[in-house]
Amino acid sequence: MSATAATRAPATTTMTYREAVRLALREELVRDEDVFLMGEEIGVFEGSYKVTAGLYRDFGPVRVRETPISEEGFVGAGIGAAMMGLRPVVEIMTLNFILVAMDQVVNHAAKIRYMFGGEVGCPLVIRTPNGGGSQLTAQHSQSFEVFFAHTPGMKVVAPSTPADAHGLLKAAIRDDDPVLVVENLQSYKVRGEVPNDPERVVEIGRAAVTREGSDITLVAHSFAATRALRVAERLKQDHGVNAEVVDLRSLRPLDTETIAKSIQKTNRALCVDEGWSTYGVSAEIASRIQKACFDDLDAPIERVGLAEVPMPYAKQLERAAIVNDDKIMAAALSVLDLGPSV
Amino acid sequence: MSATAATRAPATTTMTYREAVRLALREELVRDEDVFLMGEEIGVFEGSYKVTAGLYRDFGPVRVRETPISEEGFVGAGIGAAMMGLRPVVEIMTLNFILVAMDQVVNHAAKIRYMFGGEVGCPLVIRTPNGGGSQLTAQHSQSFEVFFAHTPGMKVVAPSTPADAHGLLKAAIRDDDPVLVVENLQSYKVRGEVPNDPERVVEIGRAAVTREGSDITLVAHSFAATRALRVAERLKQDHGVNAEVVDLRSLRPLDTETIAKSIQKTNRALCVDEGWSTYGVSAEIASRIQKACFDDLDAPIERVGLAEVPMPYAKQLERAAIVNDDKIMAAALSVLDLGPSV
Amino acid sequence: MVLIRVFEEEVERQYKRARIGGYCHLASGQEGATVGAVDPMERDDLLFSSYRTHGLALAKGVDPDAVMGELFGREGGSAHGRGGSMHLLDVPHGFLGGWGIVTGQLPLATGAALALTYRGKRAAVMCELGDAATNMGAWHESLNLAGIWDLPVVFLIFNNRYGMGTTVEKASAEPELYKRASAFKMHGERVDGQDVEAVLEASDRLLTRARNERKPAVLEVITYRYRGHSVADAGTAYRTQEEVEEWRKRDPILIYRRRLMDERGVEESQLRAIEARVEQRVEQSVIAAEASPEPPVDTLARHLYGDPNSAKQFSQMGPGSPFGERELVLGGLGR
Amino acid sequence: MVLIRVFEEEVERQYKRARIGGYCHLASGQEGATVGAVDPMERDDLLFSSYRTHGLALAKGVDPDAVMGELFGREGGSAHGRGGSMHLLDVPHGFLGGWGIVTGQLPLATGAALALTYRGKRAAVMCELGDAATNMGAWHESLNLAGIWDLPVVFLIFNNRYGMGTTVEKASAEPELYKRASAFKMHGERVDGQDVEAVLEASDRLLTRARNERKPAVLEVITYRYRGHSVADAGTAYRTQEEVEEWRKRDPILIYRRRLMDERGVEESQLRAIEARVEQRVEQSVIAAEASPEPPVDTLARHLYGDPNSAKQFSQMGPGSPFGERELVLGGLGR
Ligand SMILES: Cc1ncc(C[n+]2csc(CCOP(=O)(O)OP(=O)(O)O)c2C)c(N)n1
Ligand SMILES: Cc1ncc(C[n+]2csc(CCOP(=O)(O)OP(=O)(O)O)c2C)c(N)n1
Ligand SMILES: [Mg+2]
Ligand SMILES: [Mg+2]
Repeated sequence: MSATAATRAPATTTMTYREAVRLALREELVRDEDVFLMGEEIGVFEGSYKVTAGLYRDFGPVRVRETPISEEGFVGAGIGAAMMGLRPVVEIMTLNFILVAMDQVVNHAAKIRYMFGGEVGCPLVIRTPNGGGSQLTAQHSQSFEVFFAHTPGMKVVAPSTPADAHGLLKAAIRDDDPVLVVENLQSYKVRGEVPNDPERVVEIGRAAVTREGSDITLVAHSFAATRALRVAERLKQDHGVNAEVVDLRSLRPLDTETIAKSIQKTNRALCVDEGWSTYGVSAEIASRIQKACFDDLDAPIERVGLAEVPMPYAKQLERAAIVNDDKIMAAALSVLDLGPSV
Repeated sequence: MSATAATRAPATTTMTYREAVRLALREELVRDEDVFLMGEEIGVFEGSYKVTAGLYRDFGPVRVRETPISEEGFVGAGIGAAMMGLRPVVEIMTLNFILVAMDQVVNHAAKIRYMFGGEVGCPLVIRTPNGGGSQLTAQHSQSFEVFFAHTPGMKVVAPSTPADAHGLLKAAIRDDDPVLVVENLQSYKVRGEVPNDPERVVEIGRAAVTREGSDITLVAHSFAATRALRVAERLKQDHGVNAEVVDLRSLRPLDTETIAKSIQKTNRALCVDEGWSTYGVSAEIASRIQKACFDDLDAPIERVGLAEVPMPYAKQLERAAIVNDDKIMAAALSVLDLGPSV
Repeated sequence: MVLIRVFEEEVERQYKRARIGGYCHLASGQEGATVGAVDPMERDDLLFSSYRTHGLALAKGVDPDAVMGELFGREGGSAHGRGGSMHLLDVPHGFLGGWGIVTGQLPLATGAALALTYRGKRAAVMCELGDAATNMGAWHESLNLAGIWDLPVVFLIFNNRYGMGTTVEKASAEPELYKRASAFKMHGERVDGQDVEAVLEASDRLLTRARNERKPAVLEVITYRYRGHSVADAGTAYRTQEEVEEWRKRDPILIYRRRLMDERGVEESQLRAIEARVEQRVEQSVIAAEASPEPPVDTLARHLYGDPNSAKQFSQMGPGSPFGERELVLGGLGR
Repeated sequence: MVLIRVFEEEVERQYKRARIGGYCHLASGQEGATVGAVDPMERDDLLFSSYRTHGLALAKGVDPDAVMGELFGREGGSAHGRGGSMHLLDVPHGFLGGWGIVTGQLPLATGAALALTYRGKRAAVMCELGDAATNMGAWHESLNLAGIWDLPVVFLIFNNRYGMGTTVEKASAEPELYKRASAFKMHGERVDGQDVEAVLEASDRLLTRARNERKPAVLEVITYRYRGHSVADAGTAYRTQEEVEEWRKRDPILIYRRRLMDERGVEESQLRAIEARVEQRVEQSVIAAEASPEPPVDTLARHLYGDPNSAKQFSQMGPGSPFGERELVLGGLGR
């Protein structure tokens, strides 16, 4: 009976991105005594975006440590604890606030192991949501994860699906190096299937081809990868175009091999980024593609991102600034020589 | 007599980059009562790198304000003073230390005018040297000016010659927006001609073709532009190659027009950067070139930069990490199909 | 006080009707602290605040139409619809903004005070912050600079007992926050924020001292917010309903109203009249906001840079620029 | 103390001979503060320091060969030649580094103390910083966290009167730095750093208190550096020769030497013997450093990442990578 019941148990569970992150945290807290959470309002308040709901109740104030507003202090404390062999998972309420802790991340976490010749490590995880689109304005809508992707010594992942949010966060927690896990405010609501396997991790440094296609490759990460999939469907319906979508998942390391393979097949590329394009993630992608696929490209690599302004408040201005599906669509058509290049 | 003497007066003066910066500061302090300097050790100590030598003596503690070690505090104070219409010129001892003030620069200085609908501005200048090469190790050898070039609302310049250091700093001080002026520890020793004209400024947003050539374009900024010129001469002597050198001078705005014109002529491009290449300045340059010059390129755009590690201490390791002339030479030859691509 | 109370009640209604979006932090319960602190400010005095900014802006004399207009995201707003609830600003009235990064406004306020002394002006800066903001490094650096440079700035702590859901006792090793001024040999004191006149007396004294003697100070005002941290927070997870009720009994408007009637012989009718005018004024601000135009989409890049040469400086950035940028921004800078 | 003095004299000689490069901060004059503070530390206690780190490392028991080796940039160095003078480290001896960003080590030390309590260890952390470092925000945040979380950490201020060329009075609104602990309801005290035994007594007491009662504290040690801020600074622009001479009269080694001979009946010959051994030890460290191999250039990427999967994680990053990166780094991670 129980055996058959077991075999009948579903292989996956449908849940939101938010729930997937929460599940990963819960599983790792159970698995490893050295794992603990730190951050503002992650306890009684259950997280500003409710990601840690229930964890404080179940694991208590030592494993789920509430902090004052002192990002520089508690990110640094996480680094110090990690040097001692613990595995702190620090939540920064939103990416915007990590700027006050920038020195601890870039000048300390990222440098420690190398600077001391490998004599000490820093198995730290910082998880934080980026993104805009809810009229949160200039100081609360940014996606500058590129700052950390630029920094040797860091690893940076940015999942777009619940399954990857779950598997990559677990991989990050088990990794012996500092990993920034970039979540996204819009992605928290995204639903998807997550395998029922607390031992499953998603390998860091591997992009995913989330849609097969032959005519153009859309390269994106975080919530932009979700948008890219939607636009790919529209391209099929409205224009009979078969777009392939590469979800980067990891920014450092960057899986250029998977990107290049795709473009060698499609010969056209569009990089989509929720953040600013100029000196942004898509700049690196485009410059690697042009080198790796120089003879394969039928058209220049195009990039589309957030308008190069601080995020404005007024709804229609914000809508004009962010990377919406229409903009991605138009950019894709221009790469395909099916539309004007703006 | 005096008239003839006047006519006989030289049009330029030879000086070091360091002296050119000092002269620009002195001239602007004289020109505008609202200009004042702030920073650590810029007074009695005359600057950690002696850039402000003599200014404290001549202008006193109000115009040349010594600060405690509180970058976040005094950079923010500079922003607040700039909002009131003053023109603070804040020195950060080296770029590495700006990380503790990152929030004030990225979330405040860069956002203020737009976020408040143009009702208030921020005519602030932050000047600071970047770069490595003197065994200063991981926390003191960085060149991440790309962080600021990525940020809308900022302007970023990075002169390589005494004349540009003088003219661009003066333009920055007179500009109504926040400008980061990136100097360089190696450049301070560089000598050159500076026009004897306190009214001369160098326009922000204009790259300079510092050497005409027909076979390949070397694109660089800051001290890398000086290296590029040296390598261009070697390319001529050792290989008969005529290299053109484009000194960016300004990273935001970025003068893509001048870069593109050059490559439409040479059909080959190498981007040189003292900083890390990955997600760095050269990524943006390369991705714009591939789009603007898609049909002009005879070879993939190559990039050469600092090895993707924190700066090591041991002399020979550091030498292996930094962008030296030999590396630039080898990279150029590979772009010219005259050498192996590594 | 009544204007602020009524205004914010209207703001909450409009938020529910989705005419206002984004983060929105209400301060009902803190009107005594707000009015008491700001009332003694002279026109040349400068006020900086956190994101909980509606009441402070109104108290400093910002036109309710401009505040409501900003919340509606209209050109008539104090930031022409670019800033929203957290980023009100009115330079002519000496209101130097609404800021969203906790403690981010402190270094700025310190710099503004430096500018006043640089120009030899006899004026002071008041900088509001929350209790939890005193745990940030920028607090320490700003007060130290104000101390060594003798700057005319009053750091005004609105201690409403919580930073989101975290109590002062949990977050601050020294919960008597005004005592933290001692780390800078700076004067600090604490006052009851529900008694508007008590706050007014202290604020007036410290502002005068700042103007005349160029001495910074810390003024901690004990108060309470009835609503959640923002409209998104019910405000129930971390405190009891009883606690909220207890504080409502010490409502600053109630207390002052009683005092006016019992001790100052003010007639109920007079107060009613004021309230009626206030309600009218608030209604009018909604009408004005509705009447104000939305910022045209083609002005997206406007206000990014202010230097007259900016358009020229960026004019050669076009080639190879990412999709949509050239028209949107490079073009926009010209306007 | 003598070992540190002699060792640093040798370091300066080797620096002049260009066998040592980069920034190099000497601490002669501070030996009493250093030895007095570190001597009471137990092996499980952890020491963090700023960039002025040679003496502290030696006092915590780091092998002089490993220190000199690091300064020479050799594989035998405590950081295998990657860190240099500012970045010494020895985990087995509980020396958690030499750090270059002013006050950057404070949050780390706080986190190490948190780890000790998390693991229920009966040990304490000592974190050295300079007088000028108390003006940084990280100081405030670290002490506040140590205070609310009851962490076993002693913040050790080496007040040598100057931050580069800036006096304490000019930089700190409260120049009696130990008093700044009051902003966190934390114990703070000041001691004469030229009297090694006075420092030792205070340090022992506060470390014991930290271990047994989980109570953080601030220990300010008044001392002086004879040399410039670093070997690049003559140290003359901001202070008089007389001042330096005055302090030399209170040299910690001199004072202790006299006390041993006058009060403890120690023979001059005994001290001479010690000094002779010390000089031998220092000479030997130079010989050891010279004998140690230089890090091979092809190990440039070694130690960048520590996770065993790192090479695999980066293995697909090759295509299109910038000139020289593939071999140099992607390859190097394998090693
Ligand atoms: C640096 C930073 N960290 C976190 C936040 C998110 N946040 C906004 S308000 C707030 C609580 C502030 O509480 P307090 O200072 O007491 O002010 P109050 O909201 O009570 O008026 C937090 C954590 C932020 N805006 N900035
Ligand atoms: C954030 C930061 N700003 C500036 C510097 C440059 N700097 C290095 S040491 C120093 C002075 C520190 O003085 P103090 O804290 O008294 O320590 P001491 O050198 O006297 O031992 C400065 C300004 C730095 N390393 N980090
Ligand atoms: Mg509060
Ligand atoms: Mg000192």
